[in-house]
Amino acid sequence: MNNGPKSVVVPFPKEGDGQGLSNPIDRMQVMETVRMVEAIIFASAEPVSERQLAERLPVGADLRTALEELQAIYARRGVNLVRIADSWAFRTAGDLTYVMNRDAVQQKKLSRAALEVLAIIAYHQPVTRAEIEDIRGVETSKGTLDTLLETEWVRMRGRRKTPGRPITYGTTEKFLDHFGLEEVRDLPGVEELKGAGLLSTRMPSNFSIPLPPSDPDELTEDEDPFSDIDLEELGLLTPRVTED
Amino acid sequence: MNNGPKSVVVPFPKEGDGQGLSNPIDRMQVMETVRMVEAIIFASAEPVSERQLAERLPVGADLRTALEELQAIYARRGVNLVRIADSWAFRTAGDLTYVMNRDAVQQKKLSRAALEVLAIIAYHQPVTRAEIEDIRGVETSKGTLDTLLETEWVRMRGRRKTPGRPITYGTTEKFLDHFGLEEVRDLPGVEELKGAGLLSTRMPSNFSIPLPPSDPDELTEDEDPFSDIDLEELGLLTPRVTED
Amino acid sequence: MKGRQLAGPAESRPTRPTPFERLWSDQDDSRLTGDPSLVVDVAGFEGPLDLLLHLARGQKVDLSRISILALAEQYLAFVDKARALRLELAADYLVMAAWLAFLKSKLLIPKQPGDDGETGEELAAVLQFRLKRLEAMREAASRLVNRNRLGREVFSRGMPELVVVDRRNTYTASLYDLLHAYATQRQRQAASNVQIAQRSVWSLKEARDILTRMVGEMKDWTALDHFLLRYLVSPTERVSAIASAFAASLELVREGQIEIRQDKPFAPIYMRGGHRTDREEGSA
Repeated sequence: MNNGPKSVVVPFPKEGDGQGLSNPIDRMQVMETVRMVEAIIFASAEPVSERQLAERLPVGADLRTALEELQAIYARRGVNLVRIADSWAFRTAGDLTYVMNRDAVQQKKLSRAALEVLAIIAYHQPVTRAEIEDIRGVETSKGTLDTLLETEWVRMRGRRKTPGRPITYGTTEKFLDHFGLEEVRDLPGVEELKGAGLLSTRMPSNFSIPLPPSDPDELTEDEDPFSDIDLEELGLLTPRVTED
Repeated sequence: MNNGPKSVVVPFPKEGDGQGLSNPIDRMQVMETVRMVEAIIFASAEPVSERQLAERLPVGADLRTALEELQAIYARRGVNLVRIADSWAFRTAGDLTYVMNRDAVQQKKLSRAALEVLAIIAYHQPVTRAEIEDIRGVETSKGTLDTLLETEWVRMRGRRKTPGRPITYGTTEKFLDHFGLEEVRDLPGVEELKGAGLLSTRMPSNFSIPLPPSDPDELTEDEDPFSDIDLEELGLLTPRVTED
Repeated sequence: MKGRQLAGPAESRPTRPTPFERLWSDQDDSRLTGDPSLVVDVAGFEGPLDLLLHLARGQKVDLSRISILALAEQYLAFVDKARALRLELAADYLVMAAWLAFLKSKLLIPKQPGDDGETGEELAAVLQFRLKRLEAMREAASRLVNRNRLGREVFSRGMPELVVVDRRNTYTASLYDLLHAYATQRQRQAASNVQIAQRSVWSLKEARDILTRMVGEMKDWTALDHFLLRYLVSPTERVSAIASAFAASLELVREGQIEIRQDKPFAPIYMRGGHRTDREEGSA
């Protein structure tokens, strides 16, 4: 998303001059569609889907052009037109936070665990609960997924087509809206993480194997040599038959 | 306020040109104030008074000029800035209300009882009213079932082949559509409900939930299809269009 | 991200003081002191991997250059200390201890001829991968919450004039609402005969989960029960644990998730992950 540079004022664009529509009648029609789209989206606090918009416009109206036009008009304004998946909404500009924070409503704070699970679901979706647990190395406590489902940032997407058909989780449009993302692909750093193989369930074959220490036979400071008992306990000697 | 004649398009004003501010620095400051005022009014849950606006703006900001400018910018738009007594708010342009009012339906939330019954129908279908009551332990009002039928998420399937031939209920395609399910079997099972924290992990061992049928459209062995007389009595046939 | 106010493995009871606090130096917020005797507050961790990640950061090098062996030993030392203090560690921590003990043995013993399994280095790489992945997710989470968020930094229309709705849906309800309603009422009805779960035996499911988690990591024959028993089970639970683990392993074999092997009656049972490639039977 483009939050715009802080406090730099750029003159508002001159509303679609030179958009290549030389015919003044066409131009007027586009501008009238722009007004309608503007009115509908502005009236709603929730994002309005393109399908809903199309249903409300006169037959033959060019929704796509109108949306582009409108987004350009509002690009440097105090209010911006943002896309959220297939929907559109007006949101206050990101650089005006300091005048706006008085409006901030106290929100339920997510626990560290819930946040971590949310990130895993967002970056790895569709993801099963078992996969989440594998990544975190710990059982997901009761209530964590529950809380996320309740925020409606996370939803059950469907079932994985593997034995047992486990349920898969993913994020919602509300998630995108809340975090100011157009789509899941815009998650911060997602490309780098994918490139580094860190979004896969199994270790990718090209993942670098650590270099052995320079002298592997030398014990480090915090190591003690093994005693025979250690070796036995570690199962390095064949297990004893008699138990203690 | 000037709403202009219906459907006549007038080009948007060129945003405060010739307002007598020749100094570009002043001009930039005014435009930044305009952005702030725009965002504050947009986000406010009620009309914002000039005093409230002044309080939130940086010291020295020229509120009056900013408001005039903003009003001019929005004068011919799909949304107008209007003054109500001493306060300011955005409103849909008067000539566009027809776009808005068309099928502006009041969206209703399902009651808890309705949700409970709907959930039971989804999991236990085909299920009769008596069976629903047995599971819930409370009587289900006629109104609740009527509401569910009105949502078109629930339908009457047929009649159970038992004394009294009670009506069986099931879910519809629209149900799947609304809740983002591919099939009824995608509803989570006991373990998955537990995993998501929706069900206590300490349920009695004999606790189970049914696996919904793979093809909910097909009648089960103990169901009869509706007869013509049934259909008529249940009002499922709209005033008889004598066919055959 | 802000401090770790939540209890780790048992986060459902965040406020209850846990016995782990005895491992906790009362110095302020830092959970790990410079003291090599390892003073850690487990209650602040989200499981063993999180603890490992924290220990790894203590080595003050990039994760790709970390000494996995030193890390394993630090962890095992911690577990031993907890056990010496007779503290109850959650099963997850013990499973990790068992696995690290196994890893340590692989790293220290030169590869035997005929051992076609992974080398200690390969296993270490797996652990490293998991640590990196967890760290990446943690960073992603913090980048996510630090974005401009709706209702905090960015706002929607405060005075909406209408709800644009689908003509087709006059009613709203989410899948969550639906499932919540279902689970709540079924639970209410079942409430009369809820039993308190007993933890003195390993359930089949528990054993299964633990085995899946461990075996998933290794591809060569391993006498896992040896490590499991050492770290996971008190003498009184031994029989039950062996029985459950064995039953669970049979189930996993049937599903093709693992393979098991026993050379002669009463000999140790070896297991390995079942997603076999073109590998032949091991000739140990």
